Amino acid sequence: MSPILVLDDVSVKLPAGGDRSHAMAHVSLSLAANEILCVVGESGSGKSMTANAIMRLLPGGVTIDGGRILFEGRDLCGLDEAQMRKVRGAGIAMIFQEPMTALNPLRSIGDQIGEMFELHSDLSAAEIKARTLALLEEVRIPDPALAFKAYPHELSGGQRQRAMIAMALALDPKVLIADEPTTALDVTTQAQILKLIRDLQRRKGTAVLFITHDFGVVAEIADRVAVMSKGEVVEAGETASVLGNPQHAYTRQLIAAVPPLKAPPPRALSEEPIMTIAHVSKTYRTGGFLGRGQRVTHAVKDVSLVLPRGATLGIVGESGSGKSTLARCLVRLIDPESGEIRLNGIDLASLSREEMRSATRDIQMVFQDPFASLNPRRKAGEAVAQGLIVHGMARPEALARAKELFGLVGLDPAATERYPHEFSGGQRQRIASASASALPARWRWSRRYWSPTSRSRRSTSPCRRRC
Amino acid sequence: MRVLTLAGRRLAASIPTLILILIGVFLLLQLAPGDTVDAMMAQMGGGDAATAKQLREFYGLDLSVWAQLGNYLWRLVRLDLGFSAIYGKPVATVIAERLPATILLMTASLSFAFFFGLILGVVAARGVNKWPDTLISTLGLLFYAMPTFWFGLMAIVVFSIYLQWLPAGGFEDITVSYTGLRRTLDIALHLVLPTLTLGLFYMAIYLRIMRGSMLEVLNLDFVRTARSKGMDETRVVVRHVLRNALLPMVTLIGLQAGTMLGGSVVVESVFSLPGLGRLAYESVIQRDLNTLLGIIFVSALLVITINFIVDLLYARLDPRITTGS
Amino acid sequence: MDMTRRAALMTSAAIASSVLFPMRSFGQETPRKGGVFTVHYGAEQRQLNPSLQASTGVYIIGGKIQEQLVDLDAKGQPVGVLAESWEAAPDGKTITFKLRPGVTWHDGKPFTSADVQFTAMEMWKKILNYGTTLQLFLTAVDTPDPLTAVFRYERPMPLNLLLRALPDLGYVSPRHLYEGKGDIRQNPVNLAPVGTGPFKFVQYERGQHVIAERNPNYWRANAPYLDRIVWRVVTDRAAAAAQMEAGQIHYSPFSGLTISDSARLGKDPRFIVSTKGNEGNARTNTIEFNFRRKELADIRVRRAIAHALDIPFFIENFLGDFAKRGTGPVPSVSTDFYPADNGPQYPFDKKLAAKLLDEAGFKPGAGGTRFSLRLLPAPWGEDISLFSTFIQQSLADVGIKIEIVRTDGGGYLKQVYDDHAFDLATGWHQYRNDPAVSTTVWYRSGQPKGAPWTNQWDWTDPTIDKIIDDAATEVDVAKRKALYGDFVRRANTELPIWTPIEQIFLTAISAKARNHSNTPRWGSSSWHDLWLAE
Amino acid sequence: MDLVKLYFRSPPAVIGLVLLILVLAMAASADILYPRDPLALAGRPLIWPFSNPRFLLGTDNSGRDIAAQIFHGARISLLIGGVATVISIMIGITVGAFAGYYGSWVDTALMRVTEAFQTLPNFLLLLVLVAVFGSTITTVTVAIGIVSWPASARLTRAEFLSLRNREFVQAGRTLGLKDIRLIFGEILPNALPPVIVYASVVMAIAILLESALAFLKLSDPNVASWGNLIGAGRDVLRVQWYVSAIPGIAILVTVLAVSLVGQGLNDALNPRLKSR
Repeated sequence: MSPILVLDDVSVKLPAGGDRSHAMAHVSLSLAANEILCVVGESGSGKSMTANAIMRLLPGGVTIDGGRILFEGRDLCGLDEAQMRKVRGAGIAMIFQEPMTALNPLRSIGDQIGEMFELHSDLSAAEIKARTLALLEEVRIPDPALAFKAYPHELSGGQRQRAMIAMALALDPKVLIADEPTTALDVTTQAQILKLIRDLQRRKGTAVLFITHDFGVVAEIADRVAVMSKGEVVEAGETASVLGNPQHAYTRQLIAAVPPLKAPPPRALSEEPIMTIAHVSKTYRTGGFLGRGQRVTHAVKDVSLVLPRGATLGIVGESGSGKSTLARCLVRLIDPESGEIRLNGIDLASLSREEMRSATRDIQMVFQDPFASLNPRRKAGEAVAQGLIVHGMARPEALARAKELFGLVGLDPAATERYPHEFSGGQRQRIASASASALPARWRWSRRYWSPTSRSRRSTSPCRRRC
Repeated sequence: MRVLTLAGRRLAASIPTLILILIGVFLLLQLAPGDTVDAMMAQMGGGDAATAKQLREFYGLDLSVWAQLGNYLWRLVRLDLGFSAIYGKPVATVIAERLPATILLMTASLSFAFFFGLILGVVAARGVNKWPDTLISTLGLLFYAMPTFWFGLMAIVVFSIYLQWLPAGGFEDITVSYTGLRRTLDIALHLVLPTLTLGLFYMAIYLRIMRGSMLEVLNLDFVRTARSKGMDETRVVVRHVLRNALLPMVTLIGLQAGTMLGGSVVVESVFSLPGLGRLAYESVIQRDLNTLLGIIFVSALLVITINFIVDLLYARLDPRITTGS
Repeated sequence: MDMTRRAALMTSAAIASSVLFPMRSFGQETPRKGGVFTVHYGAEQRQLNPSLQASTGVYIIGGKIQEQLVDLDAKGQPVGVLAESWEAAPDGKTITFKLRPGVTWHDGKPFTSADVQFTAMEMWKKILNYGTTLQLFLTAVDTPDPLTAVFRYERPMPLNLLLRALPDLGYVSPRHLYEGKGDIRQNPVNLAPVGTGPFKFVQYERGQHVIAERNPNYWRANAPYLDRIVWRVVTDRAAAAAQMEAGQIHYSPFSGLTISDSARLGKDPRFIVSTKGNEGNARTNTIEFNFRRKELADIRVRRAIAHALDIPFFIENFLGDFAKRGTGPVPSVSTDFYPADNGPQYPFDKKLAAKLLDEAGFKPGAGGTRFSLRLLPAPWGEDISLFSTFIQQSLADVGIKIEIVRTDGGGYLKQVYDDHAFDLATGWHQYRNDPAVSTTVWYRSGQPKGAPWTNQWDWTDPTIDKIIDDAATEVDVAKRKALYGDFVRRANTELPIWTPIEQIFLTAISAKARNHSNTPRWGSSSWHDLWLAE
Repeated sequence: MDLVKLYFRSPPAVIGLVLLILVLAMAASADILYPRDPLALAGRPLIWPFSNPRFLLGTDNSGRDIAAQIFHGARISLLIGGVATVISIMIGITVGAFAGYYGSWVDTALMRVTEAFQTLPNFLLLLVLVAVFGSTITTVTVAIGIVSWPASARLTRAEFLSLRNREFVQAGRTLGLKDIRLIFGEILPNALPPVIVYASVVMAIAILLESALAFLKLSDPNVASWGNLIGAGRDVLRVQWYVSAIPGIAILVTVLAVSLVGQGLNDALNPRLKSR
């Protein structure tokens, strides 16, 4: 089959002052009909810029300065704005990463999908409504009639992504560009959306350019794959061959970073429990007026767990499963209604605010989002020393201890003077754990600290080895 | 209708605010030197101690502060705003006489400011950093920085004396009695300059808010989706951006209703308009507590109603409110 | 436009020189009937009935609707209005007025002596400011017949004092609309006055305008000429001047415009700006000393302060030629009582002022300041605020630091005349044709606390008290005038108050007006002969 | 710091800064250029500008040198604007912080008070405060401060509402920091930038309010503020219009400068908006 979309030696120049001169350097890709090409790479590798370049929706100051983008033989770079608009939506359609914000909150789903027909066809309103309902049916949204009238905020993330797909496929475009459509979804919904895209692609024979950073997705959906790094295509080919024996060192490094799903070798655990959680439960009551019409959600229902000394207990669950609420209950950020949290003999749940404050020496928390867990206005060293200062250590001594800890977590001790925004995501995670481990805590609770930025950083985090 | 309960709850919540204001101002004005009888004698140019004592008893000023406050609140509960010392008439009638001028002035200035603020804001946002943006923004800043009374007086000098296009002041021309349309036209003519004077300051604010809000919305994801659907820029703005950008503008109306009445004190005195603003200023000078509190009560109701309407408008614009996110 | 202020004011002064004003020969112009006369109404009053409130703000409207027993003619002598003739008993305790027949109220009821009796006993004696003191010793008003009213006094009432006071304090109200209708002050007729005058009340739109129309059955033959008078409420002076120039207002009374606007309109042929017609409303700018401050209790300090002010410079450069040098509590326009010798005057002499202050023991301390005083200017009148700044500037040169404390109307009266919380105060003393009416109370001791414009300076002078009391009941005209001469000289020697500037109200009126400013209190009179040329 | 670089990229911000420095220079050099008391009687009243070498900008209707009053007035108006802004921002931050951080009944109570101040026309409250406490410079400044805090309170509350559940605040809580330290140590530094930018708006309004008060002859007469000069000029507006015009322009330039600087800071702080 002749390729329907060809990128021939395309380069995209960034405005002056960026961290590198070109977002894309001499990129050549080809996409045939009825085929899914995955473009994979870390953030900043230029994969999203490729999508924007094809659609000619580059942000201000960014320009294509070389190469051709052929769609059905026509070079899109040469088209004027009016001609390009005809291609967008009808010829090449696009779906985006954040379903939450990708739809106009003030207009109904049916209205926004219908707009595709208003733009590119002269169907009557009734016909448009029928076609939209059919599309919603096709993407298997529960109760299409209700979804038609609903507003974006009334649908779940998955349903909204389905609506986006329906919108994209409204005019049976030749090419569908999917820019990390499943990254922000939780695992089960992610699988459903991938399956949906796979089925629709087979049935309609659309060519799909799928952009992701997750090799799991590549393995599941891609026919061919192209690996990008710093704006260049380092390797491309059949999925099996690229995953089987990656040629380029960078590809090998990326594949190695995917954590295997098998359990680590069992270690001898001590019998004596450091912490026991018995029948903890927490319910949220929101809204309602004088008890009427309240919405009650049982976030944590009668949870009992035991944590042996020196062991790591992993708690897995989807968002909304109550795992964060349980964590916050343990450090008394939230007060549970019932249940005991016994930490070497003391029931934390019954402590007063003052007593809890001194008990914080024995229990610490590291948070999920490295960007948000450090106060941007406070030097990194101070953030680590804070816990010590609060518990009575003199400031200079605390700062010295902080320098020591920086060395321990593999950071340059002099970095204590720098501000959080000068560190990468991974480094910040180390600072957070250093701050948590500053106090001689016997037990550390670290909630799923797998960061969305890049999978390769995660495996080297020190915390896994020591606690 | 969920939005009615929401707006209704807000209305109920504003009752304690209103009581808080009234009691606060009542006690505050007790501390002012001199009372309404002193002010009356100042205006009369004379008066002996005996008449002063008589008048004080008549106006109930000889009671203790708390007794006076108690009387006032007890009457307020029965919606009786009391008696105006300046005009010897019930406060309600005095305010009713002055209300039309103020409402006309405020609605005219508010709609002028909102309408032109919106249009200029959109034009500035579309041509950001190009000459229309800088021109409009600087013009906006100029009107924002200019003291309103100064602009008013200069406008009189230019438009009514030098060019003789517009009347120099007053609410309508009473030397000759018009009726019906002719009278409304005459009043409109009298309100042109005051509306401009009061409106331009607020137009500058709406202009800046609209420009900022447009720029903010243009950066959101769903605008990128809209463009990827093959829409031209105008349709993107009209069908998607404008409605979202209007939300902060609508809330602003609610917030500014109060300050606008404050602004009208100066404008009404420059253009000798018989409005609540000037009446409030006179009642402070004349220490006429009943009238002042009556005006505050009415202007608070005005502001609350405007906020009530703004809530309804906001709910119509943003479905997230009614369906309860 | 390089006209210096002084030159500008000089030319307007030529027009405004009150005495030599060549009245245009109106003889041969036949009065035009009809037309609407619009008046600038600056400060809204609480009510409009002149028998309840004696102030220019009420006369400007009420004076056209209600009439008084006696008014002043062109030469300032009393002339009968509702009273045709009058005579006083030799002992001065009985004064009989013969009333004008055939006069009716606007609602058609006849005007009789019963109205005069009710108004005198219930309004002048009990409510009217200054009327209460004037009629203090009035015991009864007998009405032997509908056209005769006999005033009976406990102590002698000098006829010329009463005749001088009645133009201001002699307005008559309709008895049938007030008697038995509850508290006179709250009677709605006060806001829709009914009188016998040339114009009938039509409408009062609060904050906007008052309208009165021709009284068809007015007792003077074929009068008034005007169809309608409209008073427009304009509180901002600059806006009022603008409306006059835009032709929306014909007449601005009682110095309603700013000094510079008055000077400018004076040079405009469309307008006449003069003090003519206001001789009945003379006033003096005052500086009141609070004797509770030990510095001011010392006569040398008070005299030093007087010498430190260059009054001619201030009048010439700040007030224009509408004001002149004041010589004492009785202004020069009061031909009946102005004494030939006014006693000590205090010409500008900075060195003498400094010497007096040194003598009094107040040497200049650090930074040249001897002591500091709080000056409270009255909040009405542009001239008062200019004068207070001038006082601050001039006294700073002799080492007295002045802090000006700005208040509003009510606050001023309370702090000066009730709380006595002032060191210096400056405002207006209104002279009402006779010293006994509103002038001597500034000096007579024993005034009740809180009574405005009376002696609250904590200063008692038995000599001046005696002179004042004698003059008040002296029936002989010549003796009374001599007594007031002593009063003026004593006042200027002791200087509890200094009256350095004498001013008359200023009138700005359209040149199309005829028969205007033809009596000493024209602004307040009934305008029965006023008309507008084309 | 890239903030400075970003700030200087926009021409209006630079113009604003230049104007502001000019006004500050005027305020600073007032004593050197015009040592005499600006309120002193300098010459005959109402001399036209540029007509008399001794008085560059002429004299007002009290015979005072207008140029001296403009220079000394710069100091007073900036002082009034500045102090009133500090007062209103202080009150605004405290109210906004506690309302935003604690929420529940504390928030409702404080918001009722804020609403009360916002429902009541602020110029009216200003009139009452001046009528009650007299019109010395201190009462006028404090009154303007008291009247204009609600807006900054709302702004601070909004910032606190979004920041209080941020993870670095929860991290602070788990480390045992007391509420007060969390509010002022952790959250406030992050909430300040938009409030500081808003301070320029408050200052502009404060200067305009003072001039409106002076227009109604309610400002402090012992002080050479621009507002007083406009108030005095009002009586001679039709002929000697320059007495009001000159201070009017001075106020215009200062408020323009303050607003441009505020806008420049705002754009520099969230560059995304500007570079779109």
